[in-house]
Amino acid sequence: MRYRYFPGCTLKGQAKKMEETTMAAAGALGIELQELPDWQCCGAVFPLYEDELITLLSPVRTLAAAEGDPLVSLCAACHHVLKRAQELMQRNEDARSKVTDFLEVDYNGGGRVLHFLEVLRDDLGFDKLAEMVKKPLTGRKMAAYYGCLLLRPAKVMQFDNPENPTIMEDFLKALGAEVVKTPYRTECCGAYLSVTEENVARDTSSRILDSARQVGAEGLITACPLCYYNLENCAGENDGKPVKIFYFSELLAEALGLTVEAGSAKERTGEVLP
Amino acid sequence: MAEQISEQIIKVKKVVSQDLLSGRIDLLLGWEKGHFWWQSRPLFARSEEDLERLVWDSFCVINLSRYLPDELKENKKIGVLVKGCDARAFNRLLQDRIVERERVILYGLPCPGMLDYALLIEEAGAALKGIAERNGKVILQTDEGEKELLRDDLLLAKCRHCLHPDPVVYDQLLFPPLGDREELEHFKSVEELEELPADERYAYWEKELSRCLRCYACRQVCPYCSCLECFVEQKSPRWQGRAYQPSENFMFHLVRAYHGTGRCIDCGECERVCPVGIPLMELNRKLIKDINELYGHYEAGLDPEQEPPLLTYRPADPAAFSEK
Amino acid sequence: MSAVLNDPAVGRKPLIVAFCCNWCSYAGADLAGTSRMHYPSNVKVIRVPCSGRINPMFVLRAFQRGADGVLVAGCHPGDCHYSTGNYHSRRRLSAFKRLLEFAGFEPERFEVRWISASEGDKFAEEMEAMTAKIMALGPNRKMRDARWQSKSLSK
Amino acid sequence: MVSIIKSRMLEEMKLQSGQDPACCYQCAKCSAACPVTAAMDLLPHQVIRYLQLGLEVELLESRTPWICASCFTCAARCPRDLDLARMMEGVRLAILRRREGNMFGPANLSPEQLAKLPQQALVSGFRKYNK
Amino acid sequence: MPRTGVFICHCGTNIAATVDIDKVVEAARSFPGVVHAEDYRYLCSEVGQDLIKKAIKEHNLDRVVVGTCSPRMHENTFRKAAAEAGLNPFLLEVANIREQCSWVHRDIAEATPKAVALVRAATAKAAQNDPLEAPSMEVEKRALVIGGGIAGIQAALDIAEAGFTVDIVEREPSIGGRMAQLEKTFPTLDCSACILTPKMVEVAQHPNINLLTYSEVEQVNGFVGQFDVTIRKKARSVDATRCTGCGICHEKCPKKAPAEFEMGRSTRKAIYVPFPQAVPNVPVIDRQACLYFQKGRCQICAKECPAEAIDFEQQDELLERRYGAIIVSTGFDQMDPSGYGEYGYGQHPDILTGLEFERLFNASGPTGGKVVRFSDGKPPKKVVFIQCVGSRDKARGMNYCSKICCMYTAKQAILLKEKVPDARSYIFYIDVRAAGKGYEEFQRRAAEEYDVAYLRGQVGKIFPENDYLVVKGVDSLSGKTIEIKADMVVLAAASIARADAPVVGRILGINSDSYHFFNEAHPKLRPVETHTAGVFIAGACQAPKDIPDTVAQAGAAAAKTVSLLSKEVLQGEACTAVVNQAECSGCLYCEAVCPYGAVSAVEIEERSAGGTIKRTVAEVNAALCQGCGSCTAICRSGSINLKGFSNEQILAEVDAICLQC
Repeated sequence: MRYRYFPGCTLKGQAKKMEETTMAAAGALGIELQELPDWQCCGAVFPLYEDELITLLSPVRTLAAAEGDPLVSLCAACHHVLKRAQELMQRNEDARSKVTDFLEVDYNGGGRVLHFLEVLRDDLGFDKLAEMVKKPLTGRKMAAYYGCLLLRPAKVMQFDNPENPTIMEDFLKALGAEVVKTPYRTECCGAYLSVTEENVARDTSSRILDSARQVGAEGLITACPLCYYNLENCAGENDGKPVKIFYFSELLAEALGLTVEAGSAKERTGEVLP
Repeated sequence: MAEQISEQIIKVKKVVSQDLLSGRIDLLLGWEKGHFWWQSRPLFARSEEDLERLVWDSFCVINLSRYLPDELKENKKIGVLVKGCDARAFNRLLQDRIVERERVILYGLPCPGMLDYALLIEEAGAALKGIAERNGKVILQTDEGEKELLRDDLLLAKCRHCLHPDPVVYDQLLFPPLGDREELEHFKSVEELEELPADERYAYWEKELSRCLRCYACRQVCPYCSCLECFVEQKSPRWQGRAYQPSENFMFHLVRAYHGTGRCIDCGECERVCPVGIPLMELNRKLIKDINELYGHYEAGLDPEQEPPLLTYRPADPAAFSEK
Repeated sequence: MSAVLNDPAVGRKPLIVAFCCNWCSYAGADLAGTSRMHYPSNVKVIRVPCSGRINPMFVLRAFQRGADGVLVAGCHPGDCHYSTGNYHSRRRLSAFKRLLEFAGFEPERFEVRWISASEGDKFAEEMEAMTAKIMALGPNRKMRDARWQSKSLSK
Repeated sequence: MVSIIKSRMLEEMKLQSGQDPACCYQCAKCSAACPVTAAMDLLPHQVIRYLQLGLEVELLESRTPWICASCFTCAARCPRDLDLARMMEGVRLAILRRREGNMFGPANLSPEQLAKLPQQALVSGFRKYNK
Repeated sequence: MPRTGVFICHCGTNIAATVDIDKVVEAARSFPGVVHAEDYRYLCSEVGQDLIKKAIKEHNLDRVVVGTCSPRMHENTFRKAAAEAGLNPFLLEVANIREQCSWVHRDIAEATPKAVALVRAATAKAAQNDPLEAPSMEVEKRALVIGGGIAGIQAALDIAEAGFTVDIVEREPSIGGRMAQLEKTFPTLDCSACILTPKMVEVAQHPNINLLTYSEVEQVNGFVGQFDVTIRKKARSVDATRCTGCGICHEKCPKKAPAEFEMGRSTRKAIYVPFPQAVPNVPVIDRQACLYFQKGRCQICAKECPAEAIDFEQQDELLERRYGAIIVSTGFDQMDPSGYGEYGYGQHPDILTGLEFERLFNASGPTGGKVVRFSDGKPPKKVVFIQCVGSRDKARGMNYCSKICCMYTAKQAILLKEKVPDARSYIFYIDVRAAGKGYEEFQRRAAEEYDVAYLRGQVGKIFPENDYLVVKGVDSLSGKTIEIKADMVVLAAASIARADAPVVGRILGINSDSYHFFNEAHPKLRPVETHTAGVFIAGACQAPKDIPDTVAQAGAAAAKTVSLLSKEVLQGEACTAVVNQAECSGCLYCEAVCPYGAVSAVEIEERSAGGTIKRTVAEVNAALCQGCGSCTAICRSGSINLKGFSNEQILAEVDAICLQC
């Protein structure tokens, strides 16, 4: 299985861990992730105004660079932006011609845009994954935290049922973990409010952690560096047994019996800030 | 081909004369020579003597099934010699319920295709006295000697386009089948026309149709024109004006073609008999092509049991217009 | 007026003849009226029981007599008052539309639409749209019988 | 003083976000769903109400659009199929496009914060406040 | 040349304001065959009609053209008038110069010539009209009611009382429908069973009513006055003539299955009656559940039955019956709210739908009439009701208002208070819709006397915590977010069309709206008729409805049915197809496309050269033909034509309408 791979800025910085563990796991699973050459930051947010075309340039350039091959990313935000940009390109004739003309690329809105979890579920298959697990996470009480960007808007993301998603739980089950569900698993962590309204982000994040603790989770997995950061931020400070935050890929690598030392992944080839 | 078409006549005569004498049939529809050696016209044989005149050669192009409706009024049981196209025509008439299967004996003649006299004289160059045929070749006998050519190069247009040389229905197949033919570019001329801009296409048809004399020969030979009274002759309502002018010519030819939707057996007779050479089959083939594209492949005349496309529907049918 | 007579095609709005099925589309056209919507006055409706009633010869006749566009409108598939009429007309008129285009008519000249009794707005919009398209094409001379207008008016 | 005026913001919003506040019947599902209402001075459904009434000034002063984290929960639940996240963006842009320069940038953050925060947070954070 | 009279209506200013009437009249005078033309302010008025009648006689007109509103409006009015003046009504044509002219065009300079063209077309068509007679058909004096809920019950009783025979076909083992599931009814709070059960019994005992329970309609042929219906009487596996309804069988039956009547919230036996007051009180064996049918052993019911009524060999029966009219009253379903993830329905036993909650009050319900939680059997102290779950929601549910939820929720809140005095209800609503006699007062009573908290807003999240459910919502009026630790949550799930409504619609040939509710023929003036003559609708199969509306509509449908059945003969469709057999070549394509089987082959004798010959041609059964004309369009030689919309008429219209001036 061969895929074009878009890392995104954060995975070359704070979220190295997610990339390193994913790369190791992908190798073990026979999934080839080919990093796009000279990739650029996806823009981090999808422009919600149809006339905000400048911010579309970079994701569309990325989409075009995949040359119709399936395009995989790990960061929930990157995946969100790419997926929605693609949808806009398919829906909005005018925007497409403007952007593609400007970029002088030829992109018709085609190609699969996937999150790595979707690759595991749809292309590899969780049952297959379960077979390949070497060190099952037996007895580990794990909860999934989806956040917003992977699920919503469901019409576009088509990632899972936005109110009752199962993909991450199924993933955990495949790794042999004991799954517990927190009612806040699909609720926002506060996202970039941590930049300007840190206290708000703290509230939302600690609410999630509390509920995770209530259902007896020892760990929480996420697919988003920003969620990871926000949760991690207040993971310690809550009283009672702290809940540990993982990137889904960390547990994946672990269950596949891989030890990943930091700095193993190749240095970033792209440009981080737009 | 095992036997030359010219040699097959012996067997044909033998078979049909038996049936005629035994009274199995009251009348045999076959061909006899016309005024010229390159013409064959219908033969209505009721006796041994009549059968003397029976021929089966490379000019028996006339579709005999077309004569059945009238003849069946006078005769109880009729025998007909049918080529591929005659047989499909018979199925057409059968489906339109104007012939009864059990009153007709079909003698199937796998057809190598009929020769085009126009091509013969053109190729001959000099005055053409006659022809001979030898394993797939035709020898033109002119007053400047002989000239040998490939038979397939001398076929009528309708025969060059023929997909089913073998009769699809018969009581007795007189010779081994030749097998279906494949024509990759069956709809080529239609597609070329489709490419043109609307106005040019209109101009094309306006020019072609302007020659129409309204002799209705196309209708007379057509196996799908089975109406007792054609719309063009009706007085109430008056569908069709008499005048020879573009508007009325379009009216006639579009409606004639439309009446063949899902019914035209693609025999090409209309085009062959048109005295002014209007490419009528392009209209007919256009409809065949579209029906195939929209509602599934259908060849009229192959299987009388199969429901004609305009008599049925699927709720999920596509349309040639927006259904939003 | 006399100019019109000499060349009926010149100096007038395009004429659109709309055959509407009694149960859905004609009622839809009525609804456009009761809701006081507006559409061009060059649209003239002929009421038929069902789109399945439409004989392509009616359409050809309209073009002969001077129509610049012809519309056949019926109930949405599945809603036919006679249950299957529009399924049949879908096949017939699709084949016929393609034939017309093959004869050299612009696709916009002949249209088929499904318009329900509750879609007064759709009727008005379709009429606006069709008029605009045909305005752009200009008057239809194809198959027009030049004699008709003058003949029938000189009585 | 409520004045139901023809608001330029509203017109621009309808055009650029494809969302028409008039479609909202104020069921407040959005407010019920929103995870950050605690920090808002206007609840999400009130923002739409203000848009319906054309209360531009009040909206431009409201904190709510800046609290909105575009988590799209409101949009996912709206029974009228409206995308409130887009309308919030509309209000923000109405402000940003009226003023000179950016409202918030690296300058507003301490070196520690800059170091600590993930790039994703910085980029998206700045985007929210910049034209 | 015909003698045509043209009459132009001003319709007050409706037409006159945008159409220059005088110009139209003047133009009409120049049309071929027109011998008289005049105009009047309101032609549909008595005076207007008299004016037409008078003119017909004075000018002995043999054709009449009326330029006025849509023919769908007044064609019949004018045709009656013409008939009264001794003219065959079908010699009159209407030109629609209001709906399709004066109302859709602003400019008098545009509307006037168009009106002229429309009148000219109608005149040209009229010239081609022939006098027509509608065929008359016998009426089978027997009605069929499909669905035995309160609508069907009421309709059947009314028809039976009028002296006609009625068959009720009910799919379930008992009649009663949704109303039988209810405890009490708003706004009077009288017990549902107390008012329904007597009617059910009356149905069972009425000499004019035949009850076909556990049966379904499979096929409907024919037409108004003579519907031929095939009914499948499903095998009950119990001989109704022997069964005494003693109940031993289901008492002893060892096999349990989820109870449909309780929405699966409790169980019933494999042999069962759905509820104690069932009519008929004859059990059925659910062959999917029954041990004998599944595993070939058991037969306890048979052993125990004192009346030896158990019949394992019983087969489905197919009944063929003819009816003059049909009433469709197939009712509604409640939407499954599990699509609304934030409410967690289906994931927690104490999150219920309105109907499920209703059953808690019922003595024969899953909790034996105790209002307690499914989770721990404790009575709920705090109950949150959520309105518009799937209603008024075009994104995830139905765009329409389900109409009954506001009221039954108020009712349930009141009932709760009565059963559990220290309980409190919280109702999240968008708008309270209490239009109806005594409704507003009732809803206010809930709020004022029963201490029900009405919260205008919605709920964003429900999740279990400890032994309660956390409900997070908002009150839009105060602008405050609200969190309630509730013991139970009740979702007012949308009322939706029956899942198989489209199938039923197809069988009956009636059409539905986009939600699969059956369509009435006219939203205001023909609310119980359908577009198919002789088929009427009643109750929630047409749209969500409360009981009073349903009963009223059932009565109306019954009245329509009775008036139809009391006719000896019906006037059929006058505009039917007719074959010119001399021209017909007998290909019978017309037969293939006829939706009503009205065309058939017939052999005729014909003189030809050699004496007479036999020929097969098409023939139309005018009683079956509904006049769609599909046959005429497939006929190449135009040998089959449609009266009233003949080839001649339509071509004349086309010719005339195309004239530019």
